[in-house]
Amino acid sequence: MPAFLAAYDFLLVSMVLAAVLALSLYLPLMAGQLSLASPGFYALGGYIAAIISTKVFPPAAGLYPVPLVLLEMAVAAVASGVLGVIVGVPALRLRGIFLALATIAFVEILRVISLNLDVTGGAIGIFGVPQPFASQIHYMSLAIPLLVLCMLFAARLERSRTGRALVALREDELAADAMGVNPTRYKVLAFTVGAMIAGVVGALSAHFINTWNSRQGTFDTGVSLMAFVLIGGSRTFVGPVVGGLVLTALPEALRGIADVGGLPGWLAQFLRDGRLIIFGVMIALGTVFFPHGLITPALLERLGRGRRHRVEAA
Amino acid sequence: MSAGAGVDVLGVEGLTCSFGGVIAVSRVSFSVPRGELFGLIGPNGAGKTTLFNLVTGLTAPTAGRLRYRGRDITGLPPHRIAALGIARTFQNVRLFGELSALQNVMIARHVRTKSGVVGGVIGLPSARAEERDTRRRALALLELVGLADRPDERARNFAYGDQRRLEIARALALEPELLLLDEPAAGMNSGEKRGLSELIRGIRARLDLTILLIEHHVPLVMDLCDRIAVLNFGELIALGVPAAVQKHPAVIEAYLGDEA
Amino acid sequence: MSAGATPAPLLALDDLSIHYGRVQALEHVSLDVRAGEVVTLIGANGAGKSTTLRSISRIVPIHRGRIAFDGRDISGVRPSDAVRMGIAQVPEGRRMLARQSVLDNLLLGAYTRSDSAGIQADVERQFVRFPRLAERRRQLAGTLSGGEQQMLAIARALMSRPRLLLLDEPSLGLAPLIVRGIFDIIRELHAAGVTILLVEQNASLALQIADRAYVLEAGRLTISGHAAELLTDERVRRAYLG
Amino acid sequence: MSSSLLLQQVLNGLAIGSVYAIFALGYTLIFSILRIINFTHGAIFTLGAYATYALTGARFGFNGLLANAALPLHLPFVLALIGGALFAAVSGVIVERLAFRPLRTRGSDPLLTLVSSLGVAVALVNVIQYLFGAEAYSYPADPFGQLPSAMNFGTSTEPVLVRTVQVIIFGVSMVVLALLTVLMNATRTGKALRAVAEDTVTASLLGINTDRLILLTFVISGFLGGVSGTLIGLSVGIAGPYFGIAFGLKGLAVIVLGGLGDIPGAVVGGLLIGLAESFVPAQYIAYREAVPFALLFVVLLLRPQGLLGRAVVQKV
Amino acid sequence: MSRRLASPVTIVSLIAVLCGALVGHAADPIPIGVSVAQTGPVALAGQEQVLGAQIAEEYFNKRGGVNGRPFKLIFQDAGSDEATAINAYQNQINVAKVVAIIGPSLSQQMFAAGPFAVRAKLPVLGISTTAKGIPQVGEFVSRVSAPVAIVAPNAIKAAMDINKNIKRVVVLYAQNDAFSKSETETFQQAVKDLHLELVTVQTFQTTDTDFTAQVTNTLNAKPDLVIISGLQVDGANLVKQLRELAYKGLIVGGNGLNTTNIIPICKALCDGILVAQAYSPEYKSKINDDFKGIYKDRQKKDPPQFSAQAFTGVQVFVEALGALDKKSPIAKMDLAALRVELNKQLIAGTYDTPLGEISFKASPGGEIVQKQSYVAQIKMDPGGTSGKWVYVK
Repeated sequence: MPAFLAAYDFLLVSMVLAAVLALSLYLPLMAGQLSLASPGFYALGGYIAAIISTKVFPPAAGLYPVPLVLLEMAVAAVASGVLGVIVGVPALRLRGIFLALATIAFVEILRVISLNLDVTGGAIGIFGVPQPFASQIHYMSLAIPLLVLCMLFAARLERSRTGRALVALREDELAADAMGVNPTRYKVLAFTVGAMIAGVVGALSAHFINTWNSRQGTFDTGVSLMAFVLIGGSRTFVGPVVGGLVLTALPEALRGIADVGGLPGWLAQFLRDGRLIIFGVMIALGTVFFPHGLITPALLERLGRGRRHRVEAA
Repeated sequence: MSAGAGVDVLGVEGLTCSFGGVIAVSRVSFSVPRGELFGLIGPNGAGKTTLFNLVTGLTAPTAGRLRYRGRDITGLPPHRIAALGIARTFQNVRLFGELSALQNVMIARHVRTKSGVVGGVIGLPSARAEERDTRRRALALLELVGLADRPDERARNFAYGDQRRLEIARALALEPELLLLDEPAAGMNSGEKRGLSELIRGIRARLDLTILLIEHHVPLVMDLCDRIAVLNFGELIALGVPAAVQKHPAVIEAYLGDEA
Repeated sequence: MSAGATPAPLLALDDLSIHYGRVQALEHVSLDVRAGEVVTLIGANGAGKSTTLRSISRIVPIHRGRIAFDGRDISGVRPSDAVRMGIAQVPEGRRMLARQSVLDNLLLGAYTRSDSAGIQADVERQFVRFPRLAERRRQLAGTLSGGEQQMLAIARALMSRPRLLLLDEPSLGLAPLIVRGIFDIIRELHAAGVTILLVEQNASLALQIADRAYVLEAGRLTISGHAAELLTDERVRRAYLG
Repeated sequence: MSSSLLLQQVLNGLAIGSVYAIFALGYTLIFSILRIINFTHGAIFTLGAYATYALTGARFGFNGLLANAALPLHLPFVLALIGGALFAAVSGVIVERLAFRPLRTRGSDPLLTLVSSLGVAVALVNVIQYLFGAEAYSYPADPFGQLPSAMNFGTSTEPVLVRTVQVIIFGVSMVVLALLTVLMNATRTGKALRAVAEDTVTASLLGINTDRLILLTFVISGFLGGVSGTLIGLSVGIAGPYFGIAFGLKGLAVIVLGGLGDIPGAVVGGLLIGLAESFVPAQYIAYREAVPFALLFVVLLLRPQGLLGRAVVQKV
Repeated sequence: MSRRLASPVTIVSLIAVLCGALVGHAADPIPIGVSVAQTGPVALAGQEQVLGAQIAEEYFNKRGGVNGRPFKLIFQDAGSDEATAINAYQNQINVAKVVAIIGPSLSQQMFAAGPFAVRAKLPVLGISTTAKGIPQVGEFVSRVSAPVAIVAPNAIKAAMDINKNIKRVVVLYAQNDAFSKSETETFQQAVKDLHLELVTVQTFQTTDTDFTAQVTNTLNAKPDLVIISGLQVDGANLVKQLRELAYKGLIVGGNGLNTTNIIPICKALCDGILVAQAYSPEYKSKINDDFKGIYKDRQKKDPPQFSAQAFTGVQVFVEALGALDKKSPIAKMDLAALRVELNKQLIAGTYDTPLGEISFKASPGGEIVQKQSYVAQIKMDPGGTSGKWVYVK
């Protein structure tokens, strides 16, 4: 598969990062909160990494040290977490579409700020972000553990006291409140953890795409993430992961199909130029034919029937 | 069922609540001593559920005070009130429909457990032990209400009557001292209703509970309750033992219609 | 109210079953209402009374059985067509269009009709029947008192000139005096020949006004018969009359 | 600040705001009935502008499947505008059938409808690009040829100029608002629409065919989208397939500010945001773009029902 | 297909498709990649670039291609965002196995995708990437799009020649556009260097359509000269609104306004804009006349700068390949060596293009050295539907 890896290393890593980012949106949604704030924290994390790696530890010859990348990711997590609490406490009093709108506003405000600050480089952004790896595929050594960690986190969370509290809020906030779950506390918690994940992905992404600017992490990103989660399935953490992987690959897959020989010229041309038409239509169809997303808890139950019982009985 | 040191479990003092000019509960006062099974009846729309919402903090009163074991709980948020030991069921059944019966009950152990995000996710020994304990207690409660055979069934798939019993199990998971039941017999057939009466009597005795009960099914209330309060148009129009209340002219007028 | 030789009832539910998700709301319910009758459906909260009415108005899907109106199977029609065919419902909780005026609520009641002169005349007729509404014709429906809202709900339903009127808990949350007024109106409608299916928690009131009654318990019909007989039926008395 | 400058800024604000308002009217109409945000509105708006362009008989550009194509007719501008709006209305119907109704009949999560409408919006924008390319177009001839390009609301020594086309847009948005108000409040259909908006079940019980009225809502919203697309296209040219999408985000701020689903609110929200933008001091102009969203954030926190909206009481 | 199977099948088929994409191409013509924005908001520029490149493909292949061997352009949409540009690059490099890439359209995209070319060691040529720092991305990244450093002051000087009394200057720029942001810095520096008074700087967004606030602020500052750095549609609308609201003074437009695409927007009001040009249709040379001729034939108007730059990009690679082939036959080189040698040859050469004579700096490698720079003034026809860029200096 070396040729495949060479051609699609970037795409594969993007898919993994998209899956992680989708989880950042999924976490607040676990508590029933549709927040489109993730792109804002993603942007923040990216700027933090870009600034640290180009200005604080200016690149020397050779590869950029991986421990510094990890440091940046940690800083991004902390900064996003703090900002998450600051934004989350007032914003999470809002419900439903109003929360989504407030978080869209938050992302837009961040974007305008980043256009105007010197340190973020305005529209040009920050470029020449140094590379910690010789090849793109090596980003997997950070991206995969990150995804696994986040998935493990989500999986364990779903079966813990905290996770139950979040899901209870999603199912019926009022009843959960009456059963002793503090809604504000758990909503802010989920929002903040989501923010931290988004920040970490942003930090890694700044290296991964070599540059960072105000076009990263905008409303459009939020829309994509929402599609990842809802098309993938919003009732289990596996859904957003699959949604992120599949929907990130989809436009490129259409490009790939066009390159496969043997197609009539007009069709190949349409697959290339019209791939976003197909993408849009597939998203719309996805909502109709997979109203609960591609991956549902019921599907997982069927796939893993029995195993779960044994584990739980232990 | 001793009255204890004389401190009532619940004290309602001049409680008033209005929504946009409509008075739902008007200057209602009563107190419930420890261990009592206290019935609340009245026509639909009389303010019974609003009273429950006030006691559990879901609705803020316009005036008046609420005391729980002598402590002023007026204005506390619902989760704080729940943590103090007041649990409830809902008139329209508000289970977490997509979750299993077991999970529904386990959620209500929230205030009696304490493992945090990190402990739960990493699986610290203390958290694991707590999780096992939560599961064990939840299963025991399902057993108590007679649903132990289907712990993994999704709540919304249960029959109406079973959903009501599941809701009771969930409320009990909170280990409440005061239990508020809002029309627990609604949607049940006569057999189920009899079973429910037994259940309510049983849990009161076994768990040393004080119970506030809203119920439409008059025979059930008369049969079960120590005392009954009658609400009409938000006002408390009668309060006393079942036999007395049943004969109260205002009650007959308001609740049973102009039969006379 | 002699049924005489009238063969087909105006409304017939035949082995009707309805479930919400996997929860059964109605099981094998069969009942009928003949033209000119007042039939009441009594039972505890959650017994499935409202579901029955909602199924007749076609706003909940049916999973088994059929509904015939005037001999025609209406199981598959839209709610708006049910109204057009002559089924009007006064829903539980009155469901005012709170942000529209009393007059507009009435006019919307006649939405299926296009005879503007007739509609106008009917509006005036309702105002005669309910003078309180006439005084408040420009007021927003949301600002009316509970009793006035119930009157408006009934008047609104009558505006479609229904052949069958479904009344869901008309006494809900109303003072006894007002309930008495509402039931007087139901009696008047009955006298005027309107066919009525009445769902009521206040069993004794309902039984006093109805010709026949059905008792619904946990989604199943348990007792049926002439209202006067049920009023003295020991089982009914114990269960619903206290 | 001189009084003429103040007047200028107020008029600027109203001018910008009326563009937002006219965009938002069709947007908020759908929300008022269905309680969902229709992200296809921007794309329908764009379609309307393109359709009008085509109906005037103008030629498309060098790119896309229909490069250099033109319709064999030359409608006068006003007719083309109506035709374009009708085309947009039909598009609205198709969108409702494909993206909204299937989900509604299944009783799907409203969020899903949001995603579905986003998918359709992406597809529509790219269809436009696929057919007509990405270039900017503008209508061949000014439809109000003899009018000056700007009107003076000040004195000859201290002119306060407003672009004529913006005065027209302001006028049209007021007329549209008035017509919508009449439609919603004084006609049988409007009352039925309001009934559907307030309570779909009750509306059905009154014999209102709710599906048909929802379709009608899409027709009206699409028509309004088409009219506003053409008018704004007249003001600033049709800036390519993303023309309408660019208004979408700000449109959101507008309709929330006015109270989601509140029709006069959309106009008030639009004008307010326009005014707020125009009063940003010259030296802070770089932050102007953030103003609507800062306003949105603050309003949401203080008054989530919007400035004109009513609070919704939640029933326990 | 059952619901249960649907999603696994979807995933498997996606993977199959990705693998299928690897079926190699072993075409005889020399593949040169063109990855510009064919979708997304930047497609307006991208489609002009595609046109220019296609003209070049036909034109040079008709003249024998690379010493008799034809070349072909492989188009892979770079979209309007960074990730798509990188994906397009990866496809060009690894699947289409091109010798060199032209594009992407945006500077930000080049910052993202350029390093991939550097790592893969193949030459890439920016054709519309004007932000500062592009050649610094790395050894294999060059550009034919001039970073306006020379052009900008010239345009201001041209304005000062027309109106000797210019003192007060207002600068406006699109703050969310990298090109405009870079350009305005040059303009602002030039204004200071020429001892003019910069009275206010106003910003807007490329997505803006209403500029009345900026126009009011501009008019309040009572300028003698207004300098605009923006893209086509926003720039043209700004000009239009300035004029409609009675701004009478001179306007200098940046390179973004150097396209006939502004004419449908500002129409007669475009008249008199001084444009700093990296390309002028008026430039007299054989190659430009040829290019302009073909373009006009097809599109009935003068070629825009983006098309000319794309044409130039293709030309530079073709000529460099030809020169390299003469030194050592490229048919005998393996792809990796060819790419490296091509880059060396590219930087070493001098090219007579529609943009004028260009060559590349050795340091930073790949920065364009453009002999000609142009300042033109737009002269609109009386009808206001077409106009000409009249060469000023």
